[in-house]
Amino acid sequence: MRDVWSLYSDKVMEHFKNPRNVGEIENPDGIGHVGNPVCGDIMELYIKVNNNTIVDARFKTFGCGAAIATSSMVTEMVKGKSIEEALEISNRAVAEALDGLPPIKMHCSVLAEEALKSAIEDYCAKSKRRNNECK
Amino acid sequence: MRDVWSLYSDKVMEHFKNPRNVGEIENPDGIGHVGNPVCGDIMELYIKVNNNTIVDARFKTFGCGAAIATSSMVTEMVKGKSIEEALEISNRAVAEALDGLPPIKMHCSVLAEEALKSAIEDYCAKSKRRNNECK
Amino acid sequence: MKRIYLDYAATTPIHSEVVKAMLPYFTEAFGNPSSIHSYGQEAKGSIEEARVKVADLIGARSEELVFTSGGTEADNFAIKGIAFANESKGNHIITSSVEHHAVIETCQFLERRGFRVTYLPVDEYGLVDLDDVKKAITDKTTLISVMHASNEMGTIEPIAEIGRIAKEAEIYFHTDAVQTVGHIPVDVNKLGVDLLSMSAHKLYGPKGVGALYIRKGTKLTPFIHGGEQERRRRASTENVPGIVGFGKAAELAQHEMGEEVKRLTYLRDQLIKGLLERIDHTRLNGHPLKRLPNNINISADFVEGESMLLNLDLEGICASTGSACSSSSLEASHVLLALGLSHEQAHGSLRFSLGKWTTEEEIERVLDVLPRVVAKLRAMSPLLKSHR
Amino acid sequence: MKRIYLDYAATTPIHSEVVKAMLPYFTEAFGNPSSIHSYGQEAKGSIEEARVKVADLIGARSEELVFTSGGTEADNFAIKGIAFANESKGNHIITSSVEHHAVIETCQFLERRGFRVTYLPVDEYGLVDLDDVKKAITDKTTLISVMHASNEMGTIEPIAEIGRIAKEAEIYFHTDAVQTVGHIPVDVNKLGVDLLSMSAHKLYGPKGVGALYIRKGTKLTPFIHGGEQERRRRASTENVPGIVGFGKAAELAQHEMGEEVKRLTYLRDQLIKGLLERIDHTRLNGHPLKRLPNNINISADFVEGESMLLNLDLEGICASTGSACSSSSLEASHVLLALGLSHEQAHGSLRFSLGKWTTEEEIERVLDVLPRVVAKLRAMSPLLKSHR
Ligand SMILES: Cc1ncc(COP(=O)(O)O)c(C=O)c1O
Ligand SMILES: Cc1ncc(COP(=O)(O)O)c(C=O)c1O
Repeated sequence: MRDVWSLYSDKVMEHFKNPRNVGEIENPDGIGHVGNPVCGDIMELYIKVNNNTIVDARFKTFGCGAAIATSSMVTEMVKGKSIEEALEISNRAVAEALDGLPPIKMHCSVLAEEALKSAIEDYCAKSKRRNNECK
Repeated sequence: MRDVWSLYSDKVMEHFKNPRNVGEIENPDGIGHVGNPVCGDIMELYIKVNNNTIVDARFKTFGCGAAIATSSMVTEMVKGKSIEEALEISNRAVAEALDGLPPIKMHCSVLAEEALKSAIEDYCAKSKRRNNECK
Repeated sequence: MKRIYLDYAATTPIHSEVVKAMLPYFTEAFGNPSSIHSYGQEAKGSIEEARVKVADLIGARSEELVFTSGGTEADNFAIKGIAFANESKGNHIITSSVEHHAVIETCQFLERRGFRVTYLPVDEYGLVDLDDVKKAITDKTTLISVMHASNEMGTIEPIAEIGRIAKEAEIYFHTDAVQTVGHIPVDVNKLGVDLLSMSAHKLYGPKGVGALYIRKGTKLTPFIHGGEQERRRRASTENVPGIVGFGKAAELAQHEMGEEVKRLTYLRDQLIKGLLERIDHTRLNGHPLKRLPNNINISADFVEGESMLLNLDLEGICASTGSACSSSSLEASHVLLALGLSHEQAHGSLRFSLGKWTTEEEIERVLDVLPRVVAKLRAMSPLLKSHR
Repeated sequence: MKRIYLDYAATTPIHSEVVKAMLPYFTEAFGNPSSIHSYGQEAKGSIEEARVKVADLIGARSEELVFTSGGTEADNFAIKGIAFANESKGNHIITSSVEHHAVIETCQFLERRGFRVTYLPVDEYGLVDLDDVKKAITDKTTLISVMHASNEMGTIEPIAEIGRIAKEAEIYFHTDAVQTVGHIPVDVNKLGVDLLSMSAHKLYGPKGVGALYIRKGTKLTPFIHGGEQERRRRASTENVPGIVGFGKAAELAQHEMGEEVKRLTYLRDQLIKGLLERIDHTRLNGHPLKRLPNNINISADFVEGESMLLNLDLEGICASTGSACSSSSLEASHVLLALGLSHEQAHGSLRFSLGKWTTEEEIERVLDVLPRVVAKLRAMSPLLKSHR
């Protein structure tokens, strides 16, 4: 019975139990920092970019089970993707990759998308300053 | 369990099951007619008086269990009493003689008292007309 | 003496399978559905399963169902909820004069708070007239509430027709279906209702649990405030065993209804025919055909209802004077008076309501006992004399 | 894995003797208490016996007790009932900022309908200040409602003192005693309350039944309209098995309370002490002494509550973030914010609530598991870093 009606899918619970890519990246190429304490979810996403490809992604998250699982999932999804491809990752895609989220937790996937976008923006801003390309 | 909480006392039920003095008296010395259809209780009380003593009493009642039991009881109580003694019978006395009535049914004992008073009044009115005594 | 229970409209015994379904939720699976941990999620799952079953029984979607503590709360919720939420549009409510007290007294409460209520009359069979409904509508009307079938006299109202009128006038429409759900087919879309009240203990489920169907998009103020339960529409820790029992009862009703309607209609008509034949000066109250399959309501002239009831009880037969709720009241049934009965007749009514365990032998026994009871009481009735 | 249930404040398993007491009322003794016949009178008797037992537990007379569908309905009934019935006197209500949602949201409903509500602040331990109560009173105040003890942080409020203030000012006084009845001594006269809310499922009774104590002479509008039940104060067919179960639970609580208070207070203090010792940056929420014997509420900095809960659940430990009702909400607990906690701290709270079947081994296990869980979550917390 638990399984049918439990708050979270098995996939969410699996990522929650064993989150991938926890931690920081030293000298990251981009950092995304989103969320706020009022809502109870804060995400930090770090990316390492090489030749327009995200070669590493890590996160630190304060938040509920869904926040941790979406953080973990989004870092898995972006690794190996180009910046353009990464920008295509929607919150729905993250949620779907986790076999869905309960409606009241969909905002966590939004947060994950925003964290990623924010990290990429940070990377682009830095790139521009270093006079590199970034669309 | 039934006994403790049942709507009516055993005594009420006993009088309800086997009401005493049901019927009319031919050529009664007094008739009391009280109650009304709106409330759902109508009582008719007949008395036969001899030498200022009530020698017989009968009733006809349309009404609930308590109405029937109080009618039965009041006819029992008046038999053999003088007019003065009969006028002393209060609704409480009728209810007590029945080992009590539920609060929502106390009005039935009031009706029984009124029926008795009304029958006695009727007797007195007739007596006066026949120039007999009646206090 | 084996007692004969013919008061199924007051309440039904619980089906043994319903009790069986409930039991685990008292003990192992006792969690609070709002809790995140496994006990909580287990309980949550079970109430969602029950919601689907009850919704299926009335052709609704499960999201449109809110569990309540019974039919009365559902009625209060529907009527106050619509009245309060739509106050800016208007303050007028239309209902009928034969509703259950749960509807009537709720309307009276609203009248004391400034609302206006029209109580539609009924014909001699208890039917609301469609023209009356149309004529009662004003531009301030926000709700029409007419019961599906009367708990007292068993008449089934023209709900689908009223539903069409309400829809056309864009007025919310509520029906108290406490006596019909599980007993005759009920489909919220065919009936065209926006709100529909139910109660589990009328269909072999537990007491203390009911539901309100609320059509998606209906503007309704919550009635019991205070938490996130039931999609914020009804606060309080859910009565998990009760809800599970309701679900099971709904499931069973859906399977058994077809056969039961036939069986009970036959027994009902046996009893009606027999009583009218064997007791003179007796009338059937309510509509002879547009009638609940399990309801018999008769008035025996010259005798009073409670005294018949008590005599029947002494013979092991449990019936009612119409509405269990008003059995302690001095007033004659407002429903029977609305049919045009005199006070004496209304006070002399008796309701037999049949159910799953009613047998032909039981009907025979009533046909044997009641004539004797009426004769005994008539012998002491002052009304009979004045009638002669 | 044997699960460890430490969420008794959300709901309790039913005592096996309570289930046993209820069972006959599902089957043989299924009557509707309003029915005149023997089934009805049997049921009626059983609820009156239960009423005496529940009344005894709080030092009340049984006529002063109305059964409801739970604590939330009791709160709604008390507050709306007083507000509506005494509107001619005034439209001002005083309550606290740490009440259960059942009180807060009911007050908010009334605010939308033109009433004024003062939400008293609390000190860092969650205590209401008596001077604040006095200052809040105006000549329009008709009700003060302050909870007996907090379901979240366990603080016990100075109810008797507030009762004296209310009495002197001739203002009705209600307390939500859902968390205290059956757990610590409650006496309506010593507390000086006019209205008091209870819920059976918090004291090893069934879900879906509660009660409101209403002092004789209190002017109160009914909440659920529609029938003669409960002396016309609460309509609807009574939840007979539920009420019988509540009665039994009350009886058992009265016997067992003395010992349980001692046993649980000891276990509670073991758990508090152990957690504060083993996990740094942790605080106890609520008052250290004026506190429910079974409540532990802590905030562990840098980590979020639900993620702790889920990790505990994976280890078979069932706890809560404070209030089961708001566990699906994004907002931090209004209660913890009222104590002055930051949003991070409020989001990082955890409640353990102990009960009849809690053992010392279970406490040990929490003391073993929770530090590991916190360490794991802190390792992924962005707050800890910024804190360093
Ligand atoms: C038509 C109708 N409406 C409402 C109710 C009230 O239901 P409940 O007793 O579950 O509150 C009843 C029965 O009592 C009923 O027959
Ligand atoms: C303090 C308090 N008040 C009210 C309630 C509501 O009680 P119920 O769930 O029975 O409606 C609860 C528990 O949920 C509570 O802890």
